[in-house]
Amino acid sequence: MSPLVEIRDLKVEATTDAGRRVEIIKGVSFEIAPGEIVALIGESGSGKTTIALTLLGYTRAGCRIAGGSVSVDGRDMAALSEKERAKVRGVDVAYVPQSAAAAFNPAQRIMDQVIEITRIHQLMPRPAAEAKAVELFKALSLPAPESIGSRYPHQVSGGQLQRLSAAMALIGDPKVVIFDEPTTALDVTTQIEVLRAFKSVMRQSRMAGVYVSHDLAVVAQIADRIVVLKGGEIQEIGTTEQILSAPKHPYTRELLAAFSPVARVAAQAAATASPPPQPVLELDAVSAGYGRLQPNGKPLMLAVDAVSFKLERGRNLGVIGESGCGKSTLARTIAGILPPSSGHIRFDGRPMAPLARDRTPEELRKLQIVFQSADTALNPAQSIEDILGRPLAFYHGLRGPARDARIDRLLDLVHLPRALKHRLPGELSGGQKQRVNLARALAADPELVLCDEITSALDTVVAAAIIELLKELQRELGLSYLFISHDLTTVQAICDEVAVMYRGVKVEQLPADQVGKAGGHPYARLLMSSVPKLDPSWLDTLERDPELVAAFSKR
Amino acid sequence: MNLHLLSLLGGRLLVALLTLLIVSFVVFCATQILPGDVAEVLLGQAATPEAVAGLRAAMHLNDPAILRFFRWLGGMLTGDLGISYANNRPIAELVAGRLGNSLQLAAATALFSVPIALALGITSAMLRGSLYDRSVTMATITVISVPEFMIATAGVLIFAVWLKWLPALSFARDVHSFGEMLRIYAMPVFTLSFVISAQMIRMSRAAVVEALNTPYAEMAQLKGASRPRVVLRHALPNALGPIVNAVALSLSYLLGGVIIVETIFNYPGIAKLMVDAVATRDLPLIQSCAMIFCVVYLLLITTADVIAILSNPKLR
Amino acid sequence: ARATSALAATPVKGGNLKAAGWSSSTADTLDPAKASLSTDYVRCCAFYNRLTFLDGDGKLQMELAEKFETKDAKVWTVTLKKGVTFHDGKPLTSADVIYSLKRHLDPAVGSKSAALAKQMTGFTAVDPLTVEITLAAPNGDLPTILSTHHFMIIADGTTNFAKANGTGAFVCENFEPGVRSIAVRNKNYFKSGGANLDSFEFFAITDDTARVNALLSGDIHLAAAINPRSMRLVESQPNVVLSKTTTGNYTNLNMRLDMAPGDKAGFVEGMKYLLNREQIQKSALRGLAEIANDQPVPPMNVYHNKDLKPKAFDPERAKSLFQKAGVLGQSIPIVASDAAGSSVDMAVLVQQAGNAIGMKFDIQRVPSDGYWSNYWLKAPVHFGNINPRPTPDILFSLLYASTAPWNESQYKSEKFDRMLLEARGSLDEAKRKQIYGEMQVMVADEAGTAIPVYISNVDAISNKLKGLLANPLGGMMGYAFAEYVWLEG
Amino acid sequence: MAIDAANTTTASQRRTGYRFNLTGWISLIVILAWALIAILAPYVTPHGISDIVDTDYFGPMSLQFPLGTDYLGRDMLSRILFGARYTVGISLAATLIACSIGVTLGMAAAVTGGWFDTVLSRFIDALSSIPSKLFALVAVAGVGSSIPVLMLILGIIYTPGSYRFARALAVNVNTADFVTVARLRGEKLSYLIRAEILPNIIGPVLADVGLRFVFIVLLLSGLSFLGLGVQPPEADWGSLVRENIGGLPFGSPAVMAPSFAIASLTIAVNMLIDNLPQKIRDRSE
Ligand SMILES: Nc1ncnc2c1ncn2[C@@H]1O[C@H](COP(=O)(O)OP(=O)(O)OP(=O)(O)O)[C@@H](O)[C@H]1O
Ligand SMILES: Nc1ncnc2c1ncn2[C@@H]1O[C@H](COP(=O)(O)OP(=O)(O)OP(=O)(O)O)[C@@H](O)[C@H]1O
Ligand SMILES: [Mg+2]
Ligand SMILES: [Mg+2]
Repeated sequence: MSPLVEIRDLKVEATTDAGRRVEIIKGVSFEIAPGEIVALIGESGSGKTTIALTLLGYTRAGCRIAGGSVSVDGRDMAALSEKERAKVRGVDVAYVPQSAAAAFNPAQRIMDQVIEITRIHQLMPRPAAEAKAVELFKALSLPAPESIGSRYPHQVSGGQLQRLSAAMALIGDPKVVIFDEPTTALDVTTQIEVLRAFKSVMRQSRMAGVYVSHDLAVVAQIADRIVVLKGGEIQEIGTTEQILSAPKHPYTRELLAAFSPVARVAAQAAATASPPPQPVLELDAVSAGYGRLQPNGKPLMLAVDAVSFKLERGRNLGVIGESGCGKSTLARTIAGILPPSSGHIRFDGRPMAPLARDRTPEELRKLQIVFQSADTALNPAQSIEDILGRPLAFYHGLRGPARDARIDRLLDLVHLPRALKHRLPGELSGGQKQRVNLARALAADPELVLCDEITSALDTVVAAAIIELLKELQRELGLSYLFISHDLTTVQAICDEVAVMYRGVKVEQLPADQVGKAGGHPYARLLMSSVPKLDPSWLDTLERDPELVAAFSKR
Repeated sequence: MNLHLLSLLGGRLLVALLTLLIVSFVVFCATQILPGDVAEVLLGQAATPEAVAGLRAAMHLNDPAILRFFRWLGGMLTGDLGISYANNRPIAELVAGRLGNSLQLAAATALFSVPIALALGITSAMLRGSLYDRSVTMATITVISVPEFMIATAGVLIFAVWLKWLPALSFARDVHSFGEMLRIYAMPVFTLSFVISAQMIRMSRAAVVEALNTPYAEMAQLKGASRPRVVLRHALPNALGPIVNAVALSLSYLLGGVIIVETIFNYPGIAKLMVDAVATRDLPLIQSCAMIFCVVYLLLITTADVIAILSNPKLR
Repeated sequence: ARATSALAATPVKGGNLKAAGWSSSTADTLDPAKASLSTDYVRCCAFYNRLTFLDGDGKLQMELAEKFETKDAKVWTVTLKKGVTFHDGKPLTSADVIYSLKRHLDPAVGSKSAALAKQMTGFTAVDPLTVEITLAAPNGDLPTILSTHHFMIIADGTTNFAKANGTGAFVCENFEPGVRSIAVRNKNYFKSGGANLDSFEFFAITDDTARVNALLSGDIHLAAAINPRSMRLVESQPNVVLSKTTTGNYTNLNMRLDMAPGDKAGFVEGMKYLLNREQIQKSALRGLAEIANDQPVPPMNVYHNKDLKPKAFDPERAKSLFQKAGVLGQSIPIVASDAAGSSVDMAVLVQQAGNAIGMKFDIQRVPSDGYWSNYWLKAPVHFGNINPRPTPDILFSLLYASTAPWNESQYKSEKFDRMLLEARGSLDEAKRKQIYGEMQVMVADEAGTAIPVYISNVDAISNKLKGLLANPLGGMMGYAFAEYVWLEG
Repeated sequence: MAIDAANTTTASQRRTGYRFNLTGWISLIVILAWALIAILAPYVTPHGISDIVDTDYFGPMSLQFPLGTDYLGRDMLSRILFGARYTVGISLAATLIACSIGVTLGMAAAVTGGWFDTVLSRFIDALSSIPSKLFALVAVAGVGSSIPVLMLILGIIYTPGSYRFARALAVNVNTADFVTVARLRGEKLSYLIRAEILPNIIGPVLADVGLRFVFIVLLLSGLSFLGLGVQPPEADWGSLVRENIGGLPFGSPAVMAPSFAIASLTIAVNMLIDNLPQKIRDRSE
C-alpha cells in the first residue's frame, strides 16, 4: 500500500531578526500509511510542532519550507497554492493545537467554532454538523455534551477545551489528524477517556495520525511507530515496540531512563524522625470561588470547598485531582490573589490577610507562587535578566555585580545556560520558560513555594532534572512545597503527603506512597490506576472498576 | 446577564448625569473668567461705562453669578433652556434648527466615512505589509496632514468654481430632490471624512492586526478558512472594542469640531453657534451648547463602551 | 473686471437676489438701535426707513420725512410723508417716530447711538404727521444725524424683533440670527415703483476666500468687502464686477496722550512719520485705500480740508523725534487685533520700519472677542477702527471733544471744544467749512491718533447685478442696495 | 540550534545591534533636518521674516525668492524656515505633554482600578466633552497667549484621548499573570506601570503619538484662526497656509510650500514611528 503521507528530506528555515537564516528542520524523512499513527517525540524545541504543521502546508511567521516535499494523499503541500491548501486543510488534514486555550476564539460560542470546518467546506447542513459535534463530545467524555457547545471558551476548564479542540479537528472526518500534545493539560482519568476516544474514532474511520508528545507512556498507548527527534533531526525511527524495548539511539535510552524518577520515600522517613515542626501553612475550612457572592455568602461558582490542611516546615504536600477540580484556585487563594469567601489561612503560625496587598512584605517574600502557565507569567517585554533581577533588587536590595552573580547562580540552579539571561521570554522554549518562572520564585528566598503544574510542559529528562533540583533546594534551604499536578508519579517523586481533590473538595490526604492503595478513597484509587504505563498494551487491556469509572469519570 | 447589563447601563446613566452637572458648572465658571460680558459685547464700540451699566441692570446681569447659574439649571431641569442674552429669543428655538443641521451633516459624514474607513483599515490589516497596505498608511497620513481649510477651499475651487459641478455653499434647507441633497452634502462630507477617517483607519488596522496575530486566527486558517473569513469571523469580533471606541471618538468630533467646515461652506450648524455664543458671552447659550456637546459625547462613548462590553463574552 | 459704470440703464423687475456679507453671529438683530454689523444695517435698510438719507453724492434726501424746519437749530419740526404704512398695515404716525427716537435714551435698549441721541431732549407730537424735536444745544446737523442707520423708524410699542415690522421696501419673511434672512418685495411700498427684486436673501460668509468662491461659482450675486488678497483672482474673472467705494472707514493707531510713551513730547509725531502710508496702501491693502492725513474727515466729505497734506514716511525724522522723547531703543508694545481690520498687518509694517531705526515694537495680537471693551481706548498704544460718519460734527464730538465718549488718545483742547460748538450752532455753510478745516489741522498735528489711510470697500458682484452705486455711508450702497438694484438675464 | 540554547552550554557571544530600515532612516533625517532648522532659524533665513522684500504679492518661485513671496510680499522661504520653530517646537512639546500625562494616568487607572479609575475616567470624559476651542478661548483669556501657554493648552486638549487609548490597552495587559506576579511581590504602582505595563503597550501607544502629533500641528493653526495661536509676524506652518490661502487659485508657492512642509514633517514622524530601529535579538553565531 502506498503511504498516505510521505515526507522527503524536509527542510524548514527560519529567518532571525538579524536577517540570518537558521535551519530548524534539517532534512527529515518519514512516511505514514493510511490508518497508521506515528508519534513524534523529543525535547521541547526539537521541531515537533514545526514538522507537524508542514503537513498542513503551514509554517509559523518567519519560517518557510526550504526544501524537500510533504506529500499528503498525492499532493505536495509545500508546492500547492494558498487557495488549494485551504481546500485540503480541515478536510484531508486536521490539526489539534498544542495550546487549546489560545486556539479558541474568545468571542465565539464553542459550537460555532467546533462545526466551523463543516461550514467552511460545506460538508453538511448545520443541524447535522451540530448533531455530529454532540456525538464527538460524548465520545470525548465531555460533561453536558448537549449544552457545552453553547458556552464561551472561558467558561470551560483547560482540559475540557483540549478535548473540544479535538472535536473541532475530527468533525470533518479528515484522512490525517495531527495531535499536538493533546493530553498534556489533562488529568490521568480524563486522559484515558480521551486516548480511548481518539483511538476508537481513528480506528473506525481509518484515520491516520501524527501524535506529538513528550510523554512516552502516552505515546506507547496510541502510536504504531515512533519518530524520535532532537535538534530538528531524526534520531531514531521504529515501531513502538522496538523503541520501547530495544532503543538503539543513546538519546532514546536517556528518555526512557528518565521515565520513572526515584520516589521520595527516603526523605520522608528522615523528616518524620525529627520532632514535630511548626506548620508553615495552615488552612482552616477555606472556600473560594468566582462570580458574585450569593445571599448565603458563597460565590456563584464555588471552586474550593472548605479545604483544611497543615503543611509542616520542610515537608511537601502534593495536590492532585482532575482538571478543573480547583487546584489552581486553591493556590491562588493561598497566594492572596483570590480572597477566600470563608475560612482562614495561617502562615508561620500567624493569620494572614486574605488579599496579597494587605500582607506584609516579609509574608509576600516568604510565600512564592509559580504559575501554571509560564507563557503568561513572564513579561514578554523584559529580558530574563530583568525578570530574575527584580525580586533580588526588591527583596534583598541587590545591585550591580552582586545581583549579576546571584542571577547567574539562579540560572545554574535551574540548569539553564547563563547566556540565556539576555533573551526575552518569547525566545525560550516552553520548558525553559517554566524553569525561569521557578527561578524567579527562588530568587525571593522563600519558605514556601506553591508550584502549579511546573513540570507538565517538560519532557521526561528535563522534568526529572527539575524534580531533583527541587529536592536539592529543600535539603539545602529547608523549603516547603505545595506541589500541584495531575501527574501522579511526579507528585509521588517529591511529596511527603498527597491531598486528593475532587470538585473543589479535598477527599483525602495521605502519605504519598499510599495513594491509590486499597482502603484509600475510591477516587484516589481510580486516579492511581489510570496512570499510563510504558507498556503499549496497557490501555487496551486496562480494566478499571466500572463502578468507580461510572461514579467519577462522567461529570 | 440581562440584569447585569441593565445595572451596568443604569450606573452609566447616573454617572453621565453627574458628569453633565459637573461640566455645566465648570463651563459656567469658565465663562465667568472670560473678560467682558454680554452687555459690553452687544454695545461694541458704544460701550461707555454708563451705557454698559444701564444695559447690565436691565438684563439682570448684576445678580450674583451663582444665582444665575442655579436659575439656568432650574430652567434646564424643567426643560426650559432659557432666553438668549444676545437676541432675546428662546434658546430652544435657536438651537433646534442648528442642531438638526449638525446632526444631518454628522449622519451623512458617518454614513459615508465609517464604512469606507473601516473597510480600508481592515483590508490593509489583511494585506499587512503589502504595497496596498503601505499606500493606505501613507495616504491616510498625507490626507490628515493637509489642513482642513485647505481641503475645503481647494474642493470649492475645483468643483464649484472651475468645474461648476457642485455648489460652493451648503444650506441644509431648500432641498427638493435627493440628487440635489447629494450635491449639497458632497463637499462638506468629503472634507470631514478626510479629517475623521485617519484615526478610524489606523485604529481599526491596528486592532485587526493584533487580533490576526492570535493563535485562534492562526487556527482558523489551519481549518481552511479563507483570509476574509478569518478576518470577518475571528479577528473582527475581537477587535470590535477598540474599533468602536475609535469610531465614537472620531464621530464626537463631528459636532463641535466642524467649525471650519461650517464656516467655509456656510453651513448653519451648532459649532458656529457655540463660537458665536462665546464671542457674545451669551451665557445661557454657551451653557446649552456645552450641554449638547457633552450629552452627545457621553452618548457616543457610552455606546462604544457598551458595545465593547457586549462584544467580549468575558466582560458580559 | 472694471469698476461699475453708473450707466443709466432701465431696471428690470423680478429675480431672487442672494448676497453675502462678511460678518454675522447670533447677536444679529432686526432692532435698528442695536444694529452693529454691516449685516444688520443691510437688513434694517431693507425692512425699515429713516426720516432722511444720504444719496450717492453725499447730499441729504428726505425719506419718511416730508421736510425738516428750524429757526435756531435747537427746535426742529419734522413733517412726515402721507400714506406710509407699516408691513402689518398700520399707517405711520408721529407716535411711531417719537417711540423710535426716544428709545435710544433708554439704557435697557442698549442703543449704539445713545451718545448721539442724548442731545434730543424733547419730543412733541404736534399732530399725527408732525413731530417737534427739541435739542439740548443748537445743532444744524440734526437731519444728517437722523440719516444714520440706527435711527430707523419702527412701529410704536415694538419690543419683539423676531420679525421686522417696518415701512421698508421688503417684508421680512424669515430671519434666523447668525444664519440668514429672507425678504420679499413690499407691494405696498410708499415710494413709487418700489423694489425691483422679487426676493432678497442675505447671509454672511465670514471666510474671505469662501465668500469670493461662492460668488465665482455663481452661488451668490454679491460678495461684500472682499479681501485685498483676493483681488488678483477676482480681477481675472470676466463675469465679476468690482464696486469700489472709499467712504472714510479707517484703521488708526492710537497713542494715549495721558500715558507713557504717548505723553512724551515727540513720540506721537515720530510715530506719524514712521507710518509708511504708501506701503500700507500698497502692501497691506493692495491699493484698496486712499492715503489719509491723520484726521477723520474723508476726501469725499464736503468739509474735507484738501490743503492738509499727509505726513511723509521719514524714518530719520522719526528717529530724532524719538530721541527727543527719550524712547529710542525702548521696547514698545502695540496691541493689534483682527477686530480692527488690517491692524495686524499695519503693526507688522510699523515694527519693520522701527527695526531699521533701532526702535523695537512688540506686537501683541489679541483675540477679536472683547477687543472693544478690553483693549480699545485702554491700551497705551493700540489700534482702533472707525466707521464712516456723515458729518464732521459727529466725528469730532464722538472722537476728539474733551468729553467725547470715544476719545481714543485722550486729546483735550478747550479751543477745539469751543470751535466744535460754534460750528454746530451755526447755519452758515462757509463759516462751518472754515472752522472744520482748522479743526482737521489741529487733530492731525496734536491728537494721538495716526490715521494712515482711508480704507476702500470693495464689493464683488456678478455682472448680472445692476444698479449698484457708491455711497458715502458705506459699501453695498450704504447698505441699502437691495431696494435699488436689479438682476438681469 | 539557533534559539534553543538549553543544551548549548557555551555562552553565546552577545551581539548588540539595531536594525533600521531605509524608510526609518529617511524619516529620521527629515525630522532632524527640520529640528536643526528650527534651532538655527535666525542664522539660515535669507530675509527677515517680517521684511516686505517684494513689491509683488504671491510672487512665483524665483532665484531671489526660492519659494516665492506671501500675501504681503515677504519671503516665503524665510517664513517657513522660521515657522519650523513653532510647528516643530510647540507641537512636539504639546504631544509630549499630552501623551506622557495621558498614558501615565491611563496606565495608573487601569492598574489601580476601583474608584480611582472610575473617578478619573469620568473626570476625563467630562474634560473631553468640553469643546476644545472654548477651552482654549478661556485659557488664553485667563493667562494670555504665550508659547508655554499654547503648549500647555494643546497638551491638555489632547490628554483625554491619549488617556482613553492607553487605559484601554493597559486594562488588557493588567489581567496578565506577570502583572499579578509583580503585585504579589508587593510592587508599587510606579514600577507596575513603568516596567510591566508600558513595555507591552508601547507599540500602539507610539502609533497613537504619531497621529496625535498631526492633530496638534493642525489644531495649532486652528488656534491661530481664532487669534489664539502664534503671534504675528511669526507664524507656524498651518497659519502660513491659512494666511496665504488666497493664493490657492493660482497655485501660489506661498500656500503650497508650507503645506508640503507640514506633510513632510507629519509623514516623517509617523513613518519613523512605524519603522523604529529594531533591536536585534538574535545574538547567536
Ligand atoms: N521564527 C523563528 N525564528 C527562529 N527560530 C524559530 C522560529 N520559530 C520557531 N523556532 C525554533 O524552531 C524550533 C522548533 O520549534 P517547535 O515549535 O517545532 O518545537 P516543539 O518541538 O514543538 O517544542 P515544544 O515541545 O516546546 O512545543 C525551536 O527551537 C524554536 O525555537
Ligand atoms: N475566572 C474564573 N471565573 C469563573 N470560573 C473559573 C475561573 N477560573 C476558573 N474557574 C473554574 O473554577 C474551577 C476550578 O478551576 P482551577 O483553575 O482551579 O482548576 P484546576 O484544578 O487548576 O484545573 P487544571 O488542571 O485544568 O488547571 C473550574 O471549573 C474552572 O472552570
Ligand atoms: Mg510544540
Ligand atoms: Mg490549574
